[in-house]
Amino acid sequence: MSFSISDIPVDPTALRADLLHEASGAYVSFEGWVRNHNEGQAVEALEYSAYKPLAEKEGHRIIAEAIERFGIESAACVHRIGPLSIGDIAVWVGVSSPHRGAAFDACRYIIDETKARVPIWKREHYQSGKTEWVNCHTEIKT
Amino acid sequence: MSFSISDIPVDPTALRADLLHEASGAYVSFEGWVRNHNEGQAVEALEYSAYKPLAEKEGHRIIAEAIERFGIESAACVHRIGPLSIGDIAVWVGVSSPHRGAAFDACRYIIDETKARVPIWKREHYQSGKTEWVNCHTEIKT
Amino acid sequence: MPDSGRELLTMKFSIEYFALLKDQRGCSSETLETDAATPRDLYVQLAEQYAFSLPPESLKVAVNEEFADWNHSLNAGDTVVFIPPVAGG
Amino acid sequence: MPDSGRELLTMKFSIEYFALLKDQRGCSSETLETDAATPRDLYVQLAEQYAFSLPPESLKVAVNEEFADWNHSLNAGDTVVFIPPVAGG
Repeated sequence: MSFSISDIPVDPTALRADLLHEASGAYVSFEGWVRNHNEGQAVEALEYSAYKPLAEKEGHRIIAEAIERFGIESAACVHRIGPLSIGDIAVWVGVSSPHRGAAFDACRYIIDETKARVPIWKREHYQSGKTEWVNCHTEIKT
Repeated sequence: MSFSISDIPVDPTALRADLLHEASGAYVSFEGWVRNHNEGQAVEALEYSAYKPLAEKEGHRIIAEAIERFGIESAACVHRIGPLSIGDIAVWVGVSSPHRGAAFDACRYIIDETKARVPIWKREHYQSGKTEWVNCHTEIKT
Repeated sequence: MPDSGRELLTMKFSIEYFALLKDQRGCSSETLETDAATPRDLYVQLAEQYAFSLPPESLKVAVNEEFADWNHSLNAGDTVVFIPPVAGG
Repeated sequence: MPDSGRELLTMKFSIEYFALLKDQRGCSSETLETDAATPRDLYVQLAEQYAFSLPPESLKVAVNEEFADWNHSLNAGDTVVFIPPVAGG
């Protein structure tokens, strides 16, 4: 069980190897890739930043909740920070479990909760030259 | 879009690379690993066999259904045949999609339908020395 | 053996065996001539001859590499495969 | 500036800024002495001073590396972080 914030590229092959267990029959992984567009705008690059100590604490809580709730064998999540390019892995989640239903449900829970609760922010750089902190623009009251 | 029956080890890294698309932000994969037990019996090894032409036809239909139904970008599935050992990948499914909900749903659909519909059989070799075609024993009427 | 009173209408079929049926038949494929008109007739004959343990309701059937109905009318030269309960994944 | 009529009860806090708040503040952390008794008081003061565009109801707040209530009673030396809408994944 682990959750980490990483400023180096995510290596799914190595992370997957840590979840191998002889008793587990099912492995589900999720990767969030940097897309070349978002809500109609062409994205050239982006960066993530995090409030690392709280992000890792909240992430550990999410993993613990998933293990408790779905009865999975083990799970891990890594979220990148720093500048990323199109196609880079922004976030990776892996779950191993005796049964596939629990593995799917837990993997989805972890990514959904991570996106909702973990203090990580994304700034997108558009082809137009503009940059924007995602989710912060529409909140402005003027 | 592809479904194949393979008599050589599954390479998730290579298969994943084929699903990378600049427009896709979500990737979900499933792996079924050979477990060291099944329904209380210690499993030493197992083998899969398939009725290959029909298995690949039915598998292609499942992939096409998933693309149609969930609006994903692309998907693939590979199922091993031949002798396998504990920890080997028996089946791999990968899905890429603009959105993660569709990727999870499609991945689960493909593995569920593959297990239910594709003519592939599993013989387990137990530590007791016995072997058994899974799902065939309980069907016997005597 | 099939009822010899109906030997007038016989056809040749290819049959492939998989998994438990292959073990119980002792071979993976054969060609045979029979008066069976449907997959159901054919399975009943073979099950009796080789003591197949799987009841037909636990099987599916494929004709010429496509799933088919048990009451499908067979044609001479068809390849018939009886599909034991699957266990992929 | 804070109301100088309440300057009797001031405390020092460390504040860290992230994302849009860091850009709008122009620095990533600072220590300041203020009469704010709760994170809500503190954000109102800072938002006015630095023209933060995010309303407090869009933020969460953390005190000493744990999520906290907006009405939490601050202690001298606390580290306070205002958390803009997150966008991980």
